[in-house]
Amino acid sequence: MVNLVAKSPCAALLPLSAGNVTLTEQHPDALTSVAPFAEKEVEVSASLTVTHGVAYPAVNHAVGKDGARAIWFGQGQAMVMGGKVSDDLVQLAAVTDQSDAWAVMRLQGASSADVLARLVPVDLRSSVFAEGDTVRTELQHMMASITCVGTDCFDIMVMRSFAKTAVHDLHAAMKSVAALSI
Amino acid sequence: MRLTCPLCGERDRREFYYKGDAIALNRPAPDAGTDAWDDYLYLRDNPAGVTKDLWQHELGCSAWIVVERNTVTHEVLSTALASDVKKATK
Amino acid sequence: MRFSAWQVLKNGLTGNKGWTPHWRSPEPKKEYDIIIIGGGGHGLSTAYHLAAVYGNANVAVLEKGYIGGGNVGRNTTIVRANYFLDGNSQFYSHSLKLWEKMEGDLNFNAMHSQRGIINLFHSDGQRDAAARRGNMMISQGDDAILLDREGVREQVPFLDFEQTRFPIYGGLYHKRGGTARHDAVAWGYARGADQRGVDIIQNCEVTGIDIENGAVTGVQTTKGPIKAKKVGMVAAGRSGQVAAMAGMRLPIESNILQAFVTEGLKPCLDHVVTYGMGHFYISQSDKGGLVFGGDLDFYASYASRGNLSTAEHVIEAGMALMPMIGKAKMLRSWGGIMDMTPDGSPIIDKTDIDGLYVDCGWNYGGFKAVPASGDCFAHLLATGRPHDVAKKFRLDRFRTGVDILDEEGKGSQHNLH
Amino acid sequence: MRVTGKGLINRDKQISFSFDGKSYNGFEGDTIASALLANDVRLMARSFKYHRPRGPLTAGSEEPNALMTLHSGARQTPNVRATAQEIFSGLEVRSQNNWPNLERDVMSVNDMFSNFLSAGFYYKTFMWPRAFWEKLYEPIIRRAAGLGALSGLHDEDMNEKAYAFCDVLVIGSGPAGLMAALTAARSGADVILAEDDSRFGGRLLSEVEDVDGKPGHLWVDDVIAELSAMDNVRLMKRTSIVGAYDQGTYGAVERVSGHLRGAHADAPLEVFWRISAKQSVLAAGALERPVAFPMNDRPGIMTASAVRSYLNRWGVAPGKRVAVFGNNDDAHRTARDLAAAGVEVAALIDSRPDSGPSGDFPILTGAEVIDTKGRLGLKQITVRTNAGMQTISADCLAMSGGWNPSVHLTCHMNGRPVWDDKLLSFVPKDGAIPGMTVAGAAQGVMSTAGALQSGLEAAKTALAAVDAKVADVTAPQAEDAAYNIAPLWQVSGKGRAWLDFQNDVTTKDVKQAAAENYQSVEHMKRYTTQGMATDQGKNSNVGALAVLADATGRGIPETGTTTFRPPFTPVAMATLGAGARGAGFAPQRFITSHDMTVKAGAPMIEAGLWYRPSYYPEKGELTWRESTDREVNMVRNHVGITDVSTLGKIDVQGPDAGAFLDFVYTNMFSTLKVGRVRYGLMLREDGFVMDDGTTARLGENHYVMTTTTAGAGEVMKHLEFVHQCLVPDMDVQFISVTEQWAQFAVAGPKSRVLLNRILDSEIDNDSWPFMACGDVSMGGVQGRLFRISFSGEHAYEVAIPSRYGEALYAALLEEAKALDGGSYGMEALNVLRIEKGFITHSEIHGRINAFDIGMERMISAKKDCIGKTSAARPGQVAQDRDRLVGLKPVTPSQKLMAGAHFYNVGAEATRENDQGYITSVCYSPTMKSYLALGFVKNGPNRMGEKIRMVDALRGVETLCEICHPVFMDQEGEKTRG
Repeated sequence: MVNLVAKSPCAALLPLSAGNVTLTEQHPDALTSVAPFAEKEVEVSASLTVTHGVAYPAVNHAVGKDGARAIWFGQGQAMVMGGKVSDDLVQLAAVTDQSDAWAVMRLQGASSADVLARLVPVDLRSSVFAEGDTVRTELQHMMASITCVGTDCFDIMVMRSFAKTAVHDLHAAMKSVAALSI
Repeated sequence: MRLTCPLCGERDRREFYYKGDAIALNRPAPDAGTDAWDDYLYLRDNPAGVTKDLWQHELGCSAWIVVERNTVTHEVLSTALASDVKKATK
Repeated sequence: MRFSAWQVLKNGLTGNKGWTPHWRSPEPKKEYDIIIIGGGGHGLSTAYHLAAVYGNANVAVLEKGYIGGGNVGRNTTIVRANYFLDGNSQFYSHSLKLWEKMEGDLNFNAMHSQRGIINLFHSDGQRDAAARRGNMMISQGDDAILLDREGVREQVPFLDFEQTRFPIYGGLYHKRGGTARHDAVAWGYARGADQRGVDIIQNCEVTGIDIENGAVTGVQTTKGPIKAKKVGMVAAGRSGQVAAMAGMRLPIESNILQAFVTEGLKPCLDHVVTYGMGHFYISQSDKGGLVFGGDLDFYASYASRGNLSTAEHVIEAGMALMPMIGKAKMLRSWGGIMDMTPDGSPIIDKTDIDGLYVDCGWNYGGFKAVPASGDCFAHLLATGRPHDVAKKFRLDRFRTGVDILDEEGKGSQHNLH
Repeated sequence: MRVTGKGLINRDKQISFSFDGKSYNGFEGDTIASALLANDVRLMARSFKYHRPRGPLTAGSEEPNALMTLHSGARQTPNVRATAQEIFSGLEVRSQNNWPNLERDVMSVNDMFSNFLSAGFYYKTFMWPRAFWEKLYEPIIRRAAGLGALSGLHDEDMNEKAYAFCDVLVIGSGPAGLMAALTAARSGADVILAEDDSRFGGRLLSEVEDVDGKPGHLWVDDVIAELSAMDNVRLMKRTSIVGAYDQGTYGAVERVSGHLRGAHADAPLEVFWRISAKQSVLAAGALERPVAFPMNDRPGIMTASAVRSYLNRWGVAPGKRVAVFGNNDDAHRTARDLAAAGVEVAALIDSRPDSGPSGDFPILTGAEVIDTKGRLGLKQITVRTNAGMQTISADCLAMSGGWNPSVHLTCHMNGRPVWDDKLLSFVPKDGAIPGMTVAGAAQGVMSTAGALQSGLEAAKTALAAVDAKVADVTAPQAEDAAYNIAPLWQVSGKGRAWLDFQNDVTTKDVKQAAAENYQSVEHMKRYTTQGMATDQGKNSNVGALAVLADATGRGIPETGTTTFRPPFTPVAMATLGAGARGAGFAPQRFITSHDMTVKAGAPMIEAGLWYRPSYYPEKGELTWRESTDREVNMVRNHVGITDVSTLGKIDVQGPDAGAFLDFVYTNMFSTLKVGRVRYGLMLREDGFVMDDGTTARLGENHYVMTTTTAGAGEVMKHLEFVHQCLVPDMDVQFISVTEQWAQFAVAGPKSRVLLNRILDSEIDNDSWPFMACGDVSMGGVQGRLFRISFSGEHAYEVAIPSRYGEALYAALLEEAKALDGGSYGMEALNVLRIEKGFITHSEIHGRINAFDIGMERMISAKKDCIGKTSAARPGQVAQDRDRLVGLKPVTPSQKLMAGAHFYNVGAEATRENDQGYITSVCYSPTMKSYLALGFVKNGPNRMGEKIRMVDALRGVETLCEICHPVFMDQEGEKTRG
């Protein structure tokens, strides 16, 4: 039998740090896109509560914690991070394995919002974007999902093939913010 | 320019894709005839003033949005999900 | 007054007190043979050609503001004949030939400068498309040279050949392409038309088009009604509003195209360079400013001003291609209102209303067309028949699907160009 | 000359810099201009057209004269305002637009011929003979044009962009701005205070006056200290707000390290900010205008406010004997400040007849300056008084023509300012920028007390708009003098009177333009170049307008005004284009096999944002053709693998998935059996082909669609449009799975053999016939297998979750090599598909419909679909359209060229005779011939006909035969085998 070795999207790229900010790769057990079929959102939510202990997230919100989190991921779509969803969910929603489709990075540190302000056209300062808030937006022309998962702590998702560019851009912003705070 | 996505809230224009006049919602029947299709696809009121057009929050939630706005002042009067607008016109 | 070095010398010696108006400011007559709605480049060129070529000077140009205040005075001044489709190719070829003799005809120096245009390409596929275009240009009798990467480097060595995101494979070099002083084109045609008897009436807005029994009889204006046997609508950017006065809808949406200029700099760029991957084109004016532009703002607008994200994108493309311009400072930006047609090509045609004609839909390419558009529209107005080189610019081509002129291959739906 | 005891500079920190190779000293806080003036250097530049000697006119970023070049090599920066650039140790500054040097500039000969270079002279000459324009006249004109020079080298400095958000953006930090910021901040609003200057305070830094009982600049320090301690305030100095855009978007340039020596290597030179503000307060102050009197342009002549700035802020007397000329009370204030500082005031010349005594210096009322002398710097002025002429020696003249409120930003959204007859200037139109309130001098409020109060009120307006409670704030005590001004637009006399100093536009030019009927203000501007210099007319437009109004017998309001457009102050291209150098222009996308492929030596080529291998050179192969031929033969005879992960893959799920696909594809998908794949053609609504690809049915309600690499984004958008806007009731969902799966084509007669060495359970032709699909397992990992072919060979595409992409590629490659196979690149892929007549975006290039590519029968008659109606328009089904054919040279070794056109044999190669063109060419090692796909008029009905291919660009002409586009295995036996 052929032996296939897995490689994560940011392998050999992360971790990095500059100033008070660090960038690391996250390795959730699974990423599952759940897009409820017509009028099935309540039932989908019930199913997720059973498997992941989280409800289907409201618009612009993420629920849960590391290990089991459901992130609103756009119109009619949630990204479930963590273990596998129920097999029965396919009756209620378009269920798509996205475990390999996204690079998940964590940006953490006092100046992390300043770093993101160089790349993201949305206000992510803690006064307006707190734990449990999420946005679909762009990160330097790349589609991104950004979730606040704690104080000065963000999970950033870009599509896997963009990982190298995203890491490069984030690192450049981290270095510049660090240089300016000297 | 900033547009308010009914889902994501106010966002910079750079996140949106523009399609054009919201007449695009009103696709004629295949047998509606040449005039109807010419009106639908090509001829435009092109108003200098309030218009409704279609945008997609491409780099956001992917929702298609009907934007009511003024082409002279760029004032945005309202936004709504295109799917809601379409369902309501049926 | 005929302009010459002698006149400049004579007036210089006498305190420049002898200069006279370049055109009159007459009150409108009660009636004209032909009324041109719109005193932009195309309208003035039409009037000039009617008087100078087609023998009809009983013509008025009605301009709601000041002449040349629209797109002819707000563009990146590029003049070229490098089209690929049958229908466009012969028209722009004709236009370039008219450019080449314009200054002599008009006795007005529009500073038409054939400094050469290089259209860069960035892949094998783009090279093939460029070759297809270049071969068409040659078969039309125009000039084209296919440069490889080193050929491009010889002409414009300061481009980023090493690191740029989309490498330069080569370029299509059109030596007779170039630039001109945009305002001077409007003024030159205005002066030429005026000298031949055309009335140019500024601050005269058309408020209505009079139609009786399916035929045009004149127009209503802020200076009163004026009768006319024929009316030509040449109001790029406002074509839809003017046509609406005649109860017509056009296949046009108005979009903003921004243009930019930097502070004056010593000569550093001899050609016009266009960067397809980045939607960016640039040249240096005789005053020293780098004049550049990019893609549309991409939404219906009459605001004559641009969007910041588009401006940023244009300049990012410039920096990607030509990093030597980094220390130049952008001085001014402005936005013109473009008549955008579904296929990106213009319309010169009669309408369903007798005596009412339309010249519109120049998209973002109207400047270079000013001479031929005027000639062809004048031909149509004077004879009722389309000029040979403008036969395919039909108003009903989207309806019939015949000779759709999608030069860029982006489609023939609105907002794809 | 430095004045002891004056100025806000740090006299403890001396800084040495050089100007035109000569070393000078200044202090921390100096600009180049203040430091040079302190060293008694007045001559700093030459004007644009006449190369007139010039010194600074102003003390701010609006400076039209004192433009200089900083640095050398790649950092060379032209057109830097000496009046705004801070000095730092080692700064290297050069004058520009002169030769051989600033003092003796040969081009100043233009000045002697100025009568022949009047407004618009170039439109009237240089036309004969025609060919001389490009060859002679234009090069001369061009060489003379421009101010500074670029280095011609790549700009390697780092710049950056960023976003900021606030409730209230305060623009300007003079009394009005500070008061507005303080009020908003104390009220709890989220505030950004942006100041163009290197120091907060605006005119309070340049005037001698008290605020709240203490010197103005100390009050500024107190306010800034309070603001900087607040979390809800962001202070941004050295930050110019350069543009006002829709919905409260502002562009801003922050100068981060250009004033520093040895800034941190990671620190950007400048940051371009996009600020989104719910409300803004424009407190940008006002600019003093010069007076158009004869010979008003000599070094040493500057605005009175500039003289006070140099004196009070920088402790510099711009002359030893200073005269002051004005039409308003600021002239008096200037003379008083100078006298109080111990600078000799030669005379105060007030154009008003009735202004009283002012201080201990001579005052001439009802008087005007009508001439000046001094070739490289002012030496003497001539004054016309009621009593007659008087010459006065002076080396500096402060002129005050009144103040122009800084309305510029209010014009950025087409708002035209309105004329105020009392202020004799334009003031902003109310509501010109939605959400912006104008305060202080920018609104025409000229006293300090008035500005403070106005700033407070503006903040209240802004706070009310964002529903914030207003804290109890009162404006401090300050100067509250009335602003007295009398009209003085031009002074008659013999010499030229400059309006636009940089562009050398004089009152005569404006009058001449009017005489030539360039009477619209826009015509005058464009004809004379008035207001088109680097200050965008900030210093000159109002004066020029007044002169034009006078020349045309109209009032100023009737004459109108030109508008100000973004940017407020010129912005470096590198700043606006920050981040776009090199790879930064667009994100890069990498396939999982990228690293291995690069290691194998394959040149990578761009495919949209992706990179794909071109070919895999092996030892001894000298050209890409050799490698490609080998790879083609390898696939045809053995097996090849290539990464096809870049193709778009879209998961389509839901009860209506089949019906939806029927609507977006021309052909039927609801009838496709589970476990089967079908080729689909997708049209735009205009009837032209948008994209093509295969779609597999994985389950009853589950399909996966493939798109071309280039079309992936567009197709996704299209599906979402069709669903949300046309058929929202259809219960269907789309998710891109392009990134989830790494996918590899395995093609060639040995493809199944190879796969069976990888798959956990073997497949055969029965279990996996042509166009079958389904799940497979590889090394215990679940993947997908599709039996499809883009090469005409027995072939598959195998997909695996991306984390295993590289590993699977390595495994496939190893097994392929064992079977005499290997990797093949895009070049070989292209040959394989041309031999088989498969189309790509080279063929479906946007102008092509289904009929043109012979696929009209794929438009199902049984149902409606997007584009169906348009595709049936009469012009779209005409026989003589350019239609897809194959082409082969009559002599196989003769070259075909992509981009060549066709002409009938015997016909001339002219546009009128054009018969079509080639879209794709390859050399086929299989057929031992060049092959091409192309479009020929009525092509399918001309099979076997000979036709001339002409590539005039590259001088190639080949006689071809029109043939079927499928060159080999038309029955598809190999594919099915």
